[in-house]
Amino acid sequence: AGRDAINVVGSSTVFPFSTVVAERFGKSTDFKTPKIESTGTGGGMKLFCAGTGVNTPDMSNASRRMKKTEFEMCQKNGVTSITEVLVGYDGIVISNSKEASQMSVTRKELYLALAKEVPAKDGSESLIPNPYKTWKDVSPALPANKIEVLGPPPTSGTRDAFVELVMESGCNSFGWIKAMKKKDKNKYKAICHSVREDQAYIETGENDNLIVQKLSSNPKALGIFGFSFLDQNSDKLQGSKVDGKEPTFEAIADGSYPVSRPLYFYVKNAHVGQVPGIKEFLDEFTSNASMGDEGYLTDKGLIPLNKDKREKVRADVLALKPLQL
Amino acid sequence: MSDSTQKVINSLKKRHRKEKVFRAAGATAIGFGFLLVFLLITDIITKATPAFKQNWIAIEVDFQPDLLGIDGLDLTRLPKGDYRTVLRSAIFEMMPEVSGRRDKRSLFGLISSSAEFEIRNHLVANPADLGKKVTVWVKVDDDVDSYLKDDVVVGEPGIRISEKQATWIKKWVDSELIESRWNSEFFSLGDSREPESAGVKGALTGTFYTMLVTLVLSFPLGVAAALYLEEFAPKNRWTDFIEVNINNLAAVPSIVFGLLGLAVIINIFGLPRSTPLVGGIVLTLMTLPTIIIASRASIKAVPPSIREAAMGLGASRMQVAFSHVLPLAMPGIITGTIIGMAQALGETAPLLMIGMVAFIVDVPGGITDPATVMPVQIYLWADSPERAFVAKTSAAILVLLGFLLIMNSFAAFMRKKFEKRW
Amino acid sequence: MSDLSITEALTSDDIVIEGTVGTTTAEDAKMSMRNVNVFYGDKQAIKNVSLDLARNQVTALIGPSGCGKSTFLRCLNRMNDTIPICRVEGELKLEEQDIYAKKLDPVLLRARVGMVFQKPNPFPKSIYDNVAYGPRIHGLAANRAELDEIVVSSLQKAGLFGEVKDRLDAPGTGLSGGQQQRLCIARTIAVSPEVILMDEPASALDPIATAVIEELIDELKEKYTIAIVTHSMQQAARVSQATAYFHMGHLVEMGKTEQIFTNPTHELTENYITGRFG
Amino acid sequence: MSDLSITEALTSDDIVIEGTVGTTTAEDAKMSMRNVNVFYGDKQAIKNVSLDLARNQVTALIGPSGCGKSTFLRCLNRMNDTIPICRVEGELKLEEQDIYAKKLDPVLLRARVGMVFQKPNPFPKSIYDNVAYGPRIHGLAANRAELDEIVVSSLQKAGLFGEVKDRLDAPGTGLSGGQQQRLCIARTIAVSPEVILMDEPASALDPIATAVIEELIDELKEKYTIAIVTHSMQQAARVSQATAYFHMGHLVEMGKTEQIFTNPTHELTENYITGRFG
Amino acid sequence: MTSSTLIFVVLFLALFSYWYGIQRSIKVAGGATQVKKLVSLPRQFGLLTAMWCGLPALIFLLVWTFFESTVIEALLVQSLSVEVQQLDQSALGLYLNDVRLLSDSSAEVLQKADPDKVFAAEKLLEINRDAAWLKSGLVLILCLSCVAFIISRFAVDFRARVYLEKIIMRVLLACSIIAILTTVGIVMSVLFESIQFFSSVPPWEFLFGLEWSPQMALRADQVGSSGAFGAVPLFAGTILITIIAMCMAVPVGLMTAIYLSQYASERLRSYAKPMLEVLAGIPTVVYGFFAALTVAPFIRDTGEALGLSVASESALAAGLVMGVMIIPFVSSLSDDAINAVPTALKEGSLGMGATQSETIKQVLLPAALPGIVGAFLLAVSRAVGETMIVVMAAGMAANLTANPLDSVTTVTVQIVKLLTGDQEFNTPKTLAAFALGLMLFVTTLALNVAALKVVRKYREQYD
Ligand SMILES: Nc1ncnc2c1ncn2[C@@H]1O[C@H](COP(=O)(O)OP(=O)(O)OP(=O)(O)O)[C@@H](O)[C@H]1O
Ligand SMILES: Nc1ncnc2c1ncn2[C@@H]1O[C@H](COP(=O)(O)OP(=O)(O)OP(=O)(O)O)[C@@H](O)[C@H]1O
Ligand SMILES: [Mg+2]
Ligand SMILES: [Mg+2]
Ligand SMILES: O=P([O-])([O-])[O-]
Repeated sequence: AGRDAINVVGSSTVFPFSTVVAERFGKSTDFKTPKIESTGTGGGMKLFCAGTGVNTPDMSNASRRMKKTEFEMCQKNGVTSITEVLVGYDGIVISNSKEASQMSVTRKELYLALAKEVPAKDGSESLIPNPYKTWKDVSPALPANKIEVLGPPPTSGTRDAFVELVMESGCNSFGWIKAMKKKDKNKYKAICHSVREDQAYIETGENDNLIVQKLSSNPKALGIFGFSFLDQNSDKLQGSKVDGKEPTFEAIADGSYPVSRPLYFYVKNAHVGQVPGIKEFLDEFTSNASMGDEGYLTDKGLIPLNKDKREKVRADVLALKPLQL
Repeated sequence: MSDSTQKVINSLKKRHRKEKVFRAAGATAIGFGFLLVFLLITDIITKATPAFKQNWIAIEVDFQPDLLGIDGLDLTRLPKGDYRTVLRSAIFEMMPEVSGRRDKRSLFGLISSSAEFEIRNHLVANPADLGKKVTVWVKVDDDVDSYLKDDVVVGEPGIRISEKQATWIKKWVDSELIESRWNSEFFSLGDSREPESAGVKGALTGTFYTMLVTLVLSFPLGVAAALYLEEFAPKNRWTDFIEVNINNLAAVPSIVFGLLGLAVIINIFGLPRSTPLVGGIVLTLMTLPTIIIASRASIKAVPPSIREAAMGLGASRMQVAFSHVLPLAMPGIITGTIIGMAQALGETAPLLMIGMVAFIVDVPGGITDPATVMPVQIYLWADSPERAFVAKTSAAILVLLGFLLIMNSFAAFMRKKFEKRW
Repeated sequence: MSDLSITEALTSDDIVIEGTVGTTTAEDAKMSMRNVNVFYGDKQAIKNVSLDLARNQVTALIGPSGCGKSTFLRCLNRMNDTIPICRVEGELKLEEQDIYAKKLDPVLLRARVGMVFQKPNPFPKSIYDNVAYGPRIHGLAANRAELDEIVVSSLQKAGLFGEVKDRLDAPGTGLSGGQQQRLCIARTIAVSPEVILMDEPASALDPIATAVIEELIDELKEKYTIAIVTHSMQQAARVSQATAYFHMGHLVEMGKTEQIFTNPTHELTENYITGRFG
Repeated sequence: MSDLSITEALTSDDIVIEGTVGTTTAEDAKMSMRNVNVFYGDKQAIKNVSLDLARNQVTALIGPSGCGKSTFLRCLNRMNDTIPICRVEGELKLEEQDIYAKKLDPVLLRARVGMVFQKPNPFPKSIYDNVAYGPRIHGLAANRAELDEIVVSSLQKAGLFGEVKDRLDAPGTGLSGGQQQRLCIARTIAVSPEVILMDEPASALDPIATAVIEELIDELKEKYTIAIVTHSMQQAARVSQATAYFHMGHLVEMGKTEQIFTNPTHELTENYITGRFG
Repeated sequence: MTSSTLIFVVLFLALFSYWYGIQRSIKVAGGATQVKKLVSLPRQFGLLTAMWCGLPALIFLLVWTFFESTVIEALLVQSLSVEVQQLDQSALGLYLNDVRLLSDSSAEVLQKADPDKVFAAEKLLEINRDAAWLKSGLVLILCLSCVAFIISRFAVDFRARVYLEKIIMRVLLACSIIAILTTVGIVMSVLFESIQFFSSVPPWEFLFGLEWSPQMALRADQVGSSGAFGAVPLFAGTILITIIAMCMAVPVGLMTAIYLSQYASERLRSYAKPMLEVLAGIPTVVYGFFAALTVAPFIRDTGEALGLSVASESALAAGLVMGVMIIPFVSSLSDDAINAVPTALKEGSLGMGATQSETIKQVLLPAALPGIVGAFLLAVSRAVGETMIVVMAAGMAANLTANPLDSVTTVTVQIVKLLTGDQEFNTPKTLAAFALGLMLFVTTLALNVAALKVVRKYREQYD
């Protein structure tokens, strides 16, 4: 028999949301419940862009926008028409155990604490290997704890978002580096996006729950992960203030908390109408009941789009408007 | 007393001390092993117990055709009704004092999101209830469930039940609308994103099929290969080389087998991704060395005199191998199989590569249906944000261990049968 | 310690043994061996031995411990194949058939040339199954009743039946030493091979059991050809028609049993025979 | 088949054996056993046997195969402990010491009461290590030279040294049957036990080697107490001072060897002795 | 008939042929009383017939199943419109998938569907039906003709056993070849990718470099790390963790085996062994959590209480937990090996007045050496190749240290890290995973060769 269920691959961050939709979709329609694999955003994109056909996935979840390179790879492999679905937002939180005191950091401090190379302390326009051992070294206001941050590896979309939103903006607080962006983009990126490789930043696989649990057993460490994990574990963990803002549902939704990123998924238009149920699945996903302000996805920690945006997304998606990058 | 007896006596004290120490070391080792098993299992059991109970709530549902959007005649439309609205109105009717959008929303949040499907199933099963008002039991939300299970103080940070919700729940409990039941659905449902509706049936079935494929492939293959290499193959550099290589295979990180599975079994042979068939084949590759190594060792241990005796009677090498060597080597072969299968049963890494780390709700019906297996299910649940999955994870581990125990005790029974000392 | 020096004299290297005294050929040879050399690794255990086993006759192989009797016997049904370091050279024939020929099936050979080993090696199976094993694989019994009959009669012939008749399904490894030895004899005769090689079949047996076995051998030789290794001169004298005396891998003397025992030609044989104690 | 019926008569159940003829006690008993019963599961292998082993004397245990000689012998140094289904009852003493007493140390017992098993069981080690094993574990040699000496002299006494002197580090399992048997004897005497139990020590030996062993036994009895199981009446007559005749688990008759062989009292003993062949 | 029913039919036929072969052979012999005339046993005739009946048919089925879908697809496409034929590969695949789904669906759905596709679906059903008939027919004919052929050769002196054994031998050989091919396959694939890797990273840098930082950019617009591929720290880490694991597993496992096989009562043994084997089957994810969340913090806190500086992801924690997992590998396999040593040897030693432990140490263990070394190797291999535990509990950063309290990373962790999220083998980053795999392979190869030598040298062949 042929393939009768939708196949989805991609981000582990979007996985919890897309599975909820899939489950309801399976229960409330005659279609089979879609099969959703958690491969990480990058891995998902590779599978997704490998071509069209029954053996390739129909959709790919992503915790960041599709990159131009990926888009080109898709085009090259015959995945020419892609629909992009913006699902909502996810806050990235920096949190620690409740046993420790709540941290309040700025993005600049985070950059200084985690970058591989940082501007020299004397203020000259040169870079030195990151000398900071404790938070106090970074800023006297911070505690004298060893810098120990558990975070995602480069394969993860969370890492990409963190690097762009936190590190880069922290980087930009140094004028001379910011100025470099125009002159030598690659060098700029190398400075701002490189995370230190000594013990201070500990890559902890793609397993956010493990980070959560490691944090509760190690009060001195900080962890980087999606808001929903903090939401579910608020008895054990607390989010650090970033630039003075607490990571709350509201703060992320209204954009005042600075570190949040959009979540997407991508659909292969060539499969619509061939693999049964794709249209209906899109309909369900973008419906008010799921993505809306009070939709069931918000129960799972998704920060919803505002109404106008949502309606526009829904209209575009149902029309299968091809993505242009 | 002779001279040497005296010497023996002189040496005895020390030797007996050594003997005692040695024996005690053995007892300690085994005690330590037991302790570990005991600790691990009690830890898992304590964590798992909440998962075996589930709170249900009785709701008076009014199946009005117009609310459902069904006209009473076409029963085939029953499953398509708007049960969410019906459910909402039933709950709000139950708690007339709740008003305001926010409060209503948080009230509705106390019921499992699977409830609307439960009442739908009820109506589909009892079409006669259309238009009537009946009591239907539905599950409460996982947050409520954990709130009811752990006695915690509302208002404490992290308790995901607000004080208002707590008073509503208290009202339900007081009026005995809530009932804690044995969570049989844990064994009869597939995966779900709602902890209260998540079950292990899908993963367990997947594990069963995967293990079946693994056993059916790896046991005969492994034993046959071991038998051939040990009893029939000429003993030369080549066989040495092969032996060393097979031994070596045991050290290949399991994820590499996953890669091979991906590259060869899925990409070249085109077998379907995420299926027990592919999973079983990949795990076979992983188990095979274990079985071969153990089998070869125990075939080697069969004393040559037994072989000679049989050969002297005119038994062919094949007959010697099958009627003497194999039965005598069987305990060791079974041990290898037990260990190899146990390892396969608990393995996750190679399955990551072949798409078995997936959200699959439907219970697989065969070896070519998409499926996950228990360790993957455990892995996925362990990585879910919902707190209630912690208990589910442990419960799933327990189920897996149960599966393992059943599998092992059968094998251990077989091993016992073959065991002989001579 | 006079006898110690005898042994040492017998085993020391400076005795040169050349050729064989007496006749090694038989008129009606069932098996005939020519220039057999056997090596365990570098060590040569059989040195250029030639002898015939005459049809329907019992040939006794005698000689001091370690002289190569077992080794020679094991060549005759290619049991030495199982010892990796063992190498056999020479011409060995069973009724004109080269038994070391490539195309020869050792399985068939062993079914025709049965063997009772020096150390009793019962299978870790029941007594019944031990004896029934051969007949089963060779299909000697058409049905269970026939098989039962073979088992019972073999056990009876080996003089074991009386002792084990009520525990035929007890393990063969739980028998006494002598019982195990008789079990192995029963097991071998159950397949009625054409040639029977017996390596000290009565070493663990009491006189009465020995008598039973000797009588069995006597009876068997009517139909079969038999080679027997024994340390008992009396036994050799009683059961065999021809005797071969081995010494340090050499076949020193061979001839009619009477002649060997009454009138040995070679000095070594005479020393061995007359120094008799058994 | 007249002899077959003899065996069957001997093993059939309707012969009733009551008590023991002759004396089972010795004036100067090194070991004394009273009312010993041994069971393998339900099967009784030794029935109410009482006998003494006199100091510095060789006691021969004779009797038909399967009558319980090995079983009885194995009781004397508690080797039967290793057989799970085996149960020993009765009073067994080594110099007034109950050898089945809880507090008795079987290790010391076995060092004092050594054993040569019926089936040669060399360790899969070198010949040297086989013999050195006992002295090593018991710490009998102070240094390597002493150990070498023990090994060489034990091998010499067992009449094996000449044959193996140039391959002391070859594996003991690669020896011929008779060589293995002598190796096991050498291994046992290397620890100089006070009592030596020998279960058919010469069954696989040629007359000359047998003579060496018998001479050894004769020599050993000067210092040690010896029990020997044998199937050869001649051997029993030659080496032993006392003889015990076992039959189907019963001790039928015991007495001075001369008396037993010349003038047995019990009919069964007489049947056995006179039906002699060995 | 579907393939699975067909398999059952073939198996049933084989069973029947077994019986039939026996009957025929008896007949050939001239009746039940004459069977002794046969050179081989009736049972062997039966088995031979069954093999001839079953094996070719099953092989045929396997081949058929392998090619079926491709052939059917080709046939189907031929009968469809030109437009469809001209679709490209993947579009055609999707089109056919839909057709396939249609062919399974109800009339109601068909009514609404595209008539071209409905036509195709009907065509497909037809082809499928024909194929099923053809397949069943061919299989049955194959069974029958093979049986007929082999039966026709039956004679009194037909050496059924020899033929049977030849077939079994081939089957055994085939099985070993599969096992060997897997090995070769894995070695080859690892080797090829490694060669590719070494063409961009010099081997000496990989082998002797002290810095490991392979997370190069995944895409052109990403910034990764420097791309240093010095694998020494990884091997040091792997060795450290393996040693810790073995320090845990070998004493406990071996002593357990000894206790179970020599001291424990039969009853204890029959319970304890399967009980401990549970340890091998606990999902490694669970061990991973246990190591990361229970053992590691415990070690860190204890260490800190003692004034030691302990990393949160200490090698000790991962190693110990891994050791627990492999205990049964050592204990169960060694137990079997010790148990296989004949009692006569044990008696020989005890009879000399050796204590139980002396007997064990000096007689039983050396005699059981090959089995024990095998168990030991398997355990090491498992420790070296284990992934999940170290991914969760060991560090990710490549430290070069011998301090078990420090954090180290292992080869497997890095392999996982290199491969997740990116499975295209074209960058040094992903290829490095294979080079690591190869190195792992070479190291354990050396270990195995050494072990083989040791066993050869010290092996004590008992009898
Ligand atoms: N391990 C055992 N399990 C069960 N029965 C046994 C076992 N060992 C011996 N027997 C039985 O006990 C009886 C006495 O055996 P034992 O070995 O003592 O005889 P034996 O006098 O030494 O005979 P032989 O001269 O043949 O060695 C025999 O019937 C034998 O079958
Ligand atoms: N497997 C073996 N490996 C090496 N040497 C061996 C092996 N088997 C026997 N030998 C040696 O070969 C020689 C002849 O041994 P064989 O067993 O034929 O002697 P035998 O005449 O049967 O002696 P016995 O009467 O003691 O049984 C002996 O020196 C023996 O040590
Ligand atoms: Mg011999
Ligand atoms: Mg005995
Ligand atoms: O799985 P990710 O969302 O982190 O790519």
